Formats: sequence, C-alpha cells, structure tokens
Amino acid sequence: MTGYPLYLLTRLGQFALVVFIGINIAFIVTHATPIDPVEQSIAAATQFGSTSPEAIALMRQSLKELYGLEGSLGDQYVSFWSRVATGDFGPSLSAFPTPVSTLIGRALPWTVALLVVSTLLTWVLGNLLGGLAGYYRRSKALRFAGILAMTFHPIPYYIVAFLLLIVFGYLWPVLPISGGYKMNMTRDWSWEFIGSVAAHAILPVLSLALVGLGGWFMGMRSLVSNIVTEDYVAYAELGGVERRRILGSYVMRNALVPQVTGLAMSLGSIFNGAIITEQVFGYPGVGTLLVSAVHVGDYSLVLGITTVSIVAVSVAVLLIDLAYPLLDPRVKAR
Amino acid sequence: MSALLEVEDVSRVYRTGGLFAARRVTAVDGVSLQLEAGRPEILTVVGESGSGKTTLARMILGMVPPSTGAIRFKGKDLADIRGSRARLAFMKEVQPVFQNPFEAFNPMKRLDRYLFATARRMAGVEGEAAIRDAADGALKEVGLSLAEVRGRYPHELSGGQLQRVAIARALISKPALLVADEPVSMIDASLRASIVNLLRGLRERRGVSIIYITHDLATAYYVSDRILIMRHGKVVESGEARAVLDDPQHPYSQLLKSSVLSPEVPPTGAAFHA
Amino acid sequence: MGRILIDLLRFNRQFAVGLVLLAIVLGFALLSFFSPYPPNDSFVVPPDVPPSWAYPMGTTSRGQDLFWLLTFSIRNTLLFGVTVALISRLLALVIGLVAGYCGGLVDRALMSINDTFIVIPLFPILVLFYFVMKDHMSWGLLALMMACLGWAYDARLIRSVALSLRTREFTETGIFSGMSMRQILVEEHLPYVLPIVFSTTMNNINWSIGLEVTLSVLGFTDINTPTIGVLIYWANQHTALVAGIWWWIFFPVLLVILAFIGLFLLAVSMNEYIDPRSRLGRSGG
Amino acid sequence: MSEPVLTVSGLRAWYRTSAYGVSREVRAVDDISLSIAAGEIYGLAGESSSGKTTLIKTIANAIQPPLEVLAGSVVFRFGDRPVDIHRISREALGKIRWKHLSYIMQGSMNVLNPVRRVRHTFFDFAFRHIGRPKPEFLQVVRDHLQRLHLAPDVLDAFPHQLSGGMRQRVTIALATVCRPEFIIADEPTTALDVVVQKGVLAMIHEIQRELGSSIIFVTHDMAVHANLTDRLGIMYAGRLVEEGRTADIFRAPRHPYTAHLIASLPRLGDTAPKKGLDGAPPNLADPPPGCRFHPRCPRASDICRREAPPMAELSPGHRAACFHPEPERPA
Repeated sequence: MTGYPLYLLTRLGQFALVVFIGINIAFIVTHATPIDPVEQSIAAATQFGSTSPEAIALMRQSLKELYGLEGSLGDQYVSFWSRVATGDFGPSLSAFPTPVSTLIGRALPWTVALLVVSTLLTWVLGNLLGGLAGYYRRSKALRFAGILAMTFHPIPYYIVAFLLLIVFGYLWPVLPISGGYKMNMTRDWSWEFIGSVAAHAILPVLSLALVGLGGWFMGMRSLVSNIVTEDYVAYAELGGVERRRILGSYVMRNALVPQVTGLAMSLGSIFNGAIITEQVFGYPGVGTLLVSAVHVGDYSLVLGITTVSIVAVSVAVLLIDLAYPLLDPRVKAR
Repeated sequence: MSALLEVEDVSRVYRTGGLFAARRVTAVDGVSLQLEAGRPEILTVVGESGSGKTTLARMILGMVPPSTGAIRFKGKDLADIRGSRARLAFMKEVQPVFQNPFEAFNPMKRLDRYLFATARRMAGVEGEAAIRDAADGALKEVGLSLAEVRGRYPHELSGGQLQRVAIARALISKPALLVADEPVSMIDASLRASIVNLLRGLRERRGVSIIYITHDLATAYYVSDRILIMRHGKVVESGEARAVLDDPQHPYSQLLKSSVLSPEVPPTGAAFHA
Repeated sequence: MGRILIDLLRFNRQFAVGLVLLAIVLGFALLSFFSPYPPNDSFVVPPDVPPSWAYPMGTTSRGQDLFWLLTFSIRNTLLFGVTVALISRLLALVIGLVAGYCGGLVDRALMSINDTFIVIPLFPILVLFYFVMKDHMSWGLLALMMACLGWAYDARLIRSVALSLRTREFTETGIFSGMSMRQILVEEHLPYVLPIVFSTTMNNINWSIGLEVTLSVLGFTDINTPTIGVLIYWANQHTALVAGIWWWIFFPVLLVILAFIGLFLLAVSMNEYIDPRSRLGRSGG
Repeated sequence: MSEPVLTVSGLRAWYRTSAYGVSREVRAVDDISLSIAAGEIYGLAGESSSGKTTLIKTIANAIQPPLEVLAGSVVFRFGDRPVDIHRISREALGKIRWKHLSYIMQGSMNVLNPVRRVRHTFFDFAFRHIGRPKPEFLQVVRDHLQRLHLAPDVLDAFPHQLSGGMRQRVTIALATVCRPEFIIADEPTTALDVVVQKGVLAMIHEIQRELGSSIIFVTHDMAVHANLTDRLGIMYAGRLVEEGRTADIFRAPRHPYTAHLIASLPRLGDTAPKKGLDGAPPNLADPPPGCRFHPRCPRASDICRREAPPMAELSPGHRAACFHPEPERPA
C-alpha cells in the first residue's frame, strides 16, 4: 500500500490513538482522586439549605451511577467509554436536569467560532508578515514587528487577556469587556445583534491573536530565511524569475507546508488559550462553562467538557491532516 | 581451506512509513559471497545508487541484521553474536572504513581519542606508552605519525589525511577483514591514488582481506582481485576482476562498462559526436 | 562552555537582554530570604497604601507589604517552573534519546504517543485534576502532573537531533573503536543535545509558569502558597482594580512578564547559536 | 577571430565573514582572467576548495554576502553590446537571464521547486522571454522537449515523481528552451550514476551543437572534461594555473599540478602503479606565499616560495602559471 491510502490510514490511526490516550488520561485522573467525588458533590449541593436524609440517599445513589463508580474498576472503565461513545454525560448537577450535552452544545459554537476566526486571522497574518520579514530582512518596519512579536509571544494567554481587560475595561473603556453580546438583546439575525456579537468578540480575538501572531511570525521568518538558501530559490533567482513570484510560489509556498503541520500540532495549546481567554471576558463558550462548573462543583459537566475538548481537538487535527496532501504533493509518493 | 566470511543467500527488507501502516523496500535480494581465510584478497562490490551495495556492507559489519539468509564470520553466525564481549571480539576482526572522512570523526573531539580507544578496548593494549605506540605504529602504516595527529581536531586535516587516520584506526586491532564503503569518492583526485595504493599495500603487507564498495569501475579495476556487480539488490555478475571487466558477460555489466568515460581525449575530438 | 557564554554575551544582544532581565527577576526572588515578614502573615502593615518610600510597591488590602510578598511569590513561581522543567527534561531526554538512538519500531511507537501528548488540550485535564483533588491539591502534585503532560514537544526536538546523530558516521567509528553505548551517548552525543536541552528548558519553564499563573488566578491551585498567580487571585478577590489598588496587579504582572521575556530571549538566542548555518559561520577551517 | 562572448579580467572575489568575534577572509577567487569564444565548451576543473564554484557564482552574478567582488570585471557580449554583469541594473539583468544567459545546476540538488509542477516552472522561467500566448508557448516547450527526446508528460509531473537523471534532463531542457547564447553548467552530472551521466552529457553536447551556444562546464571529473570540452582551465587554490585546448592539456600538461592530476587518473584496463600527491590543498583563509602549489610541488625552487608565477603563454593557446613548467611535448 502506498500513497494517499497509506497516509490516510496512518493519520486515522494517529487520531484513534490521540482519542484513546486522551480519554484514558481523563479516566485515570478521575479515578486517582483520594476524595470521594460523590460525598463532595452532595456536600456542595447541600451546603445552601437543608435537604432531607432520604433525598440525600437518593441523590447518593444516582450520583454513583452518574460518576460510573458502580461495580469493579473494569466495569467502571467500560461504562466510562460507553458514555464517551454516546456523548451522554447525564444531567448537569448545577443546572439540573438539563443534560450536560445540551449545555456543551450551547457553548461549543461560541468557542468554535472564536477559535476559527482568531486562528485563521493569526495564522494568515502571522505567516504573511513573517514571510515578508524573512525575505526582506532589511525592512525597518518588519524588524520592529519582529521585536513586538518577541515581546508578546512568550506572555501566556491569561496575562495578555488580563492586560487587555485592564486597558479596555478601566483605562480606555471603548469596547465591551464581558459576554458574547449585549445583555437582554434578543438573539436573532438582525444587524444589531451581529454587530454586538462582533464587538464583543474583538477583545477575546485580539488577546488570542497577540500571543499567536508572534509564534507564527517568528516560525515563518526563520523558515523563510532557511528556504531562501535552497537550491530551487537560488535557481529561480538565476533564472530571473520575478521577485514577487519567487517570494510567493517558491519561498512562502514551501514554508507553508511545515506551518500547516505546526498548526495541527499547536491546536491543543490554542484551544487552551481560547478557553482561558473566554473565562477572562466572560465569553459564553466552553471555557467559561468549565470554570463555572468547577466553582459550583458540577462533576459531570467538568468531565463532559474535558472529554469533548479532547475529541474536538483531535477531530480538528485530523481535518488538517487530511487536507495536508493538497498542499504537499510529496505525501502521495512517500 | 576454511572460510573467513560466508554470506549465504542474504536479503534485507526495509519498512518505511508510520506506526499504523508501512511499505516494504527490498534493498538486498539473495546475495551470496565467500572469502577464504589465509588468502587475503580485495573483493570489490560495484553498483550504482540503489543497488544495495551499502546495505550489504552494513550487514557484513553486523550493523544491520539480514532479513533472511545468514552471514558467518570464521564459521560463526553473526546472528549468534550477542552481548558486548562477543560484539567486541567480532569488531576486533572486522573493521569499517567509511565514505566521508570529514564525518568519520566527531568534529568536537580530538582525533587521537578514537585511536587510543581502539587500542585500549579492541586491541587490549594496556599502559599509556603501549597505547601510544600502538597508535603510532598504525599511523606509520598509512604514512602518518602520532606526532602529526595528536591533539588535532578533524577540521585541521585534509580529507586524504583524515581517511588515512580512519584506516589507521581500523588497523590497530589487527583485523582480518576491512569493509571500505566508497573510501575515496569524497576525496580529491590528487589524493585519491595514494589511498587506493594504501589499500593495495595493506592486503600485501598485512594480509588483510578487504571488501571494497564502489561505483567507480576504473579504481575497481586498479585494486580488485575479485569483483561482484550488483543491480537492484541482486548480483548480476561476479568473478576474477580483470576477466569480468575486460569481457563482461551480463548485459548490465556491459552497459556499465561502456558508460565509463575514459580520461583520454578521443582522437576524433569530443566523444559525443556520434 | 564558559567561552560559549562569553561569546553569546558579547555578540548576541538577545542573549544579553534576556540574561539581564532574568538576573533582575532572580535577584528579586533572592531578596525573599531577607524578608522581615513571613509570606503568609497578613495585616502586618497598614492595608491599601500606595507605593511610597516606606512601601516601594505599596501594600495589599490584606495588609501585606507587596514588595516582600512579591519576592516570595516570584521565588515560588520560578521554583515551580524549574521543578516542572527538570522532571519533564528527564522524561524528554530519555524518550527523545532512546527513540532517536534505537530508531525503527521503537521510534515510531514512542513518537506516536509523543504526538498524542502534543495534541491533547491540557488545560481541561488540569482543571479536571484540580476538581477531583480539591483541597488535596498541592504545589508539588501540580508540578508532577504538569511534568507528566509537558515533555512531549521537547522530546520530539531531542529525538530529531538524536536520530541524525545516530546516522552520522562518527557514531559508527565510536562503536567500532569499542566505546560503550553509555560512552557514545554521554561523550559523543550529549554535547550536541545539550544546547537544545537548554533552550527547551527555558521554553518549558515559560510554559509551566504560564499555566500555573492561569490556574492560580482562577483559584484552581493551592491558594495558600504564595505565587504570582495566587497573588493576582487575591487581588481579584478583593476587586483591587475597581478599588483602585492598581499596584497590587501591576507589579506582579510586570515582574512575571519580565521573567517570560527573559527566559524566551535566552531560548531564542540559544536556538540561533545552535542553528547549523550560524555555526558554520564561526567554525574554523 | 570574433569577439569572445565572455571576458573575465582580473577577477577577485573573497568571502568575508564575521561571527561571534571570529573574522575570516577566504580568498576563493584571486586574480583570474579568461575568455570564452562563441560556440565553445570551456571546461573548468579543480578540486574541492579550488574556488571553481565561487568563480561560477561570480560569473553568474549570484553574489550573496559574505561573498564580495573586490576587483575585476565579468563582461558578456550578446549581440554587439558588451555588458558588465556586475554593473547593470536589476531590470537589465532580468532581461538577460535565461534569454541570453542560462544555468544548469548540480542535478542531485533540489533545483526544481518541489511543490510546483514542471509546467509552471517553465512558465516562471521562460514565458516572458518567448512572448507568445499561453497555448503557443506550451507548444514551443513541447517541441523543445521532443527535440531533446523527452516525453511531454513530464510537464505535468512534480519533481519528486521524476528520477534523478530525468530531473537533470528537464533542467537542461529548461535551460535551453530560450536558446541562450551562454550556458553555465555547474557540476551537472556529478551526482548521477555513470549510465545516466553518459546520456545527460550526450544531451548537453547535442543541444549545444544545435544552438551554437557557449558553455562553461564545471566539474572535478577529468574524464568528463576529456570527452566533452574544447578548452580547459585548471584551478588550484583560488587561481587559474593552466589553460589550453583540452587535447593539448591531456597530451602535454605544463603545470606540475595538472601533470600529476592527469597521470594519477585511474583508467579502466590499466593496473600500472599510480603515484599519489603528498600534502593537501592550502587553506584559502591563509594561503602560502608565492606559488600556492609550491609546498606540494616536486619542481619547486626558491622563487616559487617568494613570488606568485604569472600566467604566461608557453605555446600558442596554451598558458600556465609556473616558473618551472613541464617540458613541451610536440604532437
């Protein structure tokens, strides 16, 4: 077997492995706890008010089922997987009886939209500027951009988002700093609503972009300064091929290939960044949901979000991997 | 007469690809050859890129196990050599010379350390003075001396000198067999002849058998006793070197020979007029 | 090694700036040993005093002298980063070198697992971890957890260096000179791997500090050990920004940003130094 | 005799590097003059670090730091106007490249863009010179490939789908599609297997005779020079040490270095002992004074250690830079 089918099989195998190991880590983590999550949940749920002992006993039983703590460890493992496979994490404890899957389903589109917009924007812009900076090494403006990239890139998502919050929330309050759209607005497809959504997305997108841009910028710049020494670039220059064509079709085009692999590899950490940023700006995605679930002690929701995150990121990586041969014709020959 | 080296119907298949799917490439396909003990000779393996000649050399050196078939050195199957003691005993007798002399030594380390390590570990020489003497003796054999090499780094020597050091190192343990993989292809023409002469001299003076891997028929003709022509992992023709090269029988050998450019200006002017 | 450092200091501005930034941060952390107050004592000074000669960084609403509190916090934060980096270095080095040296199926299997750890989103897992540990969560446990999850990217880099070293002829020369595998890995290969280990260490410290700060600010760690993140957490709990206690936020953020940029510059300059092209430019012969 | 197509005079090109406090000056090309006539194949021979690659880069004006041209000129004459390739504008150079002056690189290397189909590479390099609409341009390319016995489907291939020999043939087709007057060929057959090498050399020879182009052909392989080139220049340690008709040089080399080089060549069917040359080529960052070959030269005397021998014409069309040349051998 050769070519695309071989490649396809390899990537699908890798996808399965990522999901498998990821879910196992989640299982191990949840079962390594020294405390009893059932008792803890009951304590959390009953701390504000008196509940009758019968109700608590009932709750304990249903929680045990819910947590998959019934039976031997092997049984628990099997039931854990069956819940992952069906996407059924039971009802949320904090928003009882709304199923966890409904809550995640409501939040996920916000996160996905935030991720897609900010990732595409940063990736395209970062690669473009980085490519130019690698090719036109003497440009002052691009050198300055390099210093900016180097300053912002190492700062973690949380701090950048926090700084933006301070600047636009307290020092110069021109942008909405919280929520996904204006409160009390009806959710329809009116221009007003879309505008509000866009305005609320500016700061989250910006904070993701500030961190991400630097990474792609520096990665692309160093790739390009390597590629300009390749023989095919030297040859095109000897051939008098137009500079713009050399930059586009020879240098950048070849540098894009590893940058796409890089995108697939860093999706996990970009996702981390997104859910952290959401929390800072109270954006109604899974990040905010996750943090509030922890605060209210909603075990099923936390577990649901973790597993959905693992699967979602793996799927996104798989999609990039499957599209990769379009960019690199050599894959088919490997 | 007993055999020094027996290569019996050896093949090597490589797997490439990821963990979940792979494809197979046959590099060496059913090759057999034999060297007699007590009758040192230079056996040349000739082939173009992809002929499997380097894989064959690596299998004889025990660096790559064969997929099928057996290699025996002095009657002992290489597959049975296990443990570091047995490995060392084998390597004492079979030593390599590599293609790129600039790569054969760690650029960050001094050259003499390889000579001393070989003397200490492979030849079992003990005592600083004796180790230095062993290194010096081997270097003299290749036309250098320890004084010229001691404390020097690889980049301070030319390719020809480095290749001599590499050969000297291989000689310290007094091996019965040298496997030289394209030892002159990275060396400048003005230095090449002396390396090739050195190999010839070693067979005569030291009684070392040499497996000489090359793509160059002209040097093969100059040094070899016997020759093996490989293509796509298979041996297409073998025999006494001059006989084979003077009158090749296999169509591929004939093609190979007719493709070699002679370094003479043809009487008619350029060769490609026809 | 000493010459390399001097060369880098003299000729690489990024390295020099990085080193200076880091020296400032480190010096500040060392001051903690001279602190007049234990880190967890509160209401030892008047609360909410703006920066002044008496309190150069002001005081918190909990009556702590921010200057001295910050020395403890940055020390713990750096210590956390170094701990994670050291443990994960061990994993990354062993896995990277073994995969590279052995090659073949071992390499493919290890790298598949490796790529998995690169891709998996760690933040939700760490949150889940906190969730099930709650009060049992400690600084050391979190460091261990993060080290177990954060070695993969660096193992891949180390592996690629080890893989190319394995195929270089001088490795074979070493083997046929009778050197042992340990001798080859330590004496022949380690000098090539060390610079990349150094640069990945810096990046890994950055990464772990970043996650620690994030988790702490959200309150998802042990909030009784003072770290930069915990400091900001308490500031947020007291709505310091709304109350106008800006210094409570400003100084920790500034200090940790200096640390991030300093570490990053060291990593970048080291990377440039080990880049074969720039190495070519300064080799003799 | 008509004006030469290429005149190189007094060319000096050095590498100057400074990194981490180590400054170096490598005198890769040191005072070289030569000229190449129309329709001639000029061979350039030399070992590694003889400066031949640098000379070629300088002639092609592919000069990147740290390489610097310190003195001398490289003048091409296409038509009736001489152009100094180091002193013309970028636009003017762009008009000359490929139309008049093209280039063939070492085949093993990655000279074709790996993610671009061969057809697009032809467009990139040649379309603006041929000046015809697309379909007609493609027809020109197809006809040209056919003339070189290449199937037109190679146009649809990616470089990795072609074998090494095929890639090199495609490069030759690319370099000749605009029918240039001058072709620079830099080790075009070095990485190829002998069987393929022979075919590629034949192809170069055939197209050269057809177009009447001049070629400067660089290789360290003396056998290739013997069979392909009309005239030959031998470089040693950054200098041209001998130049003449290829047949004359092979029959009666005058410079001791050349003489040794030719005598030590292995020949199929020849087992007579060959002598090696002691020592090694000098480090060009610190070359020996006087004649750069003197430390290895069997004929060296005091003057060789003090002065650099000038290039002198020893017999018609045969020059060498040596105070004690090998004796002349009449044909």
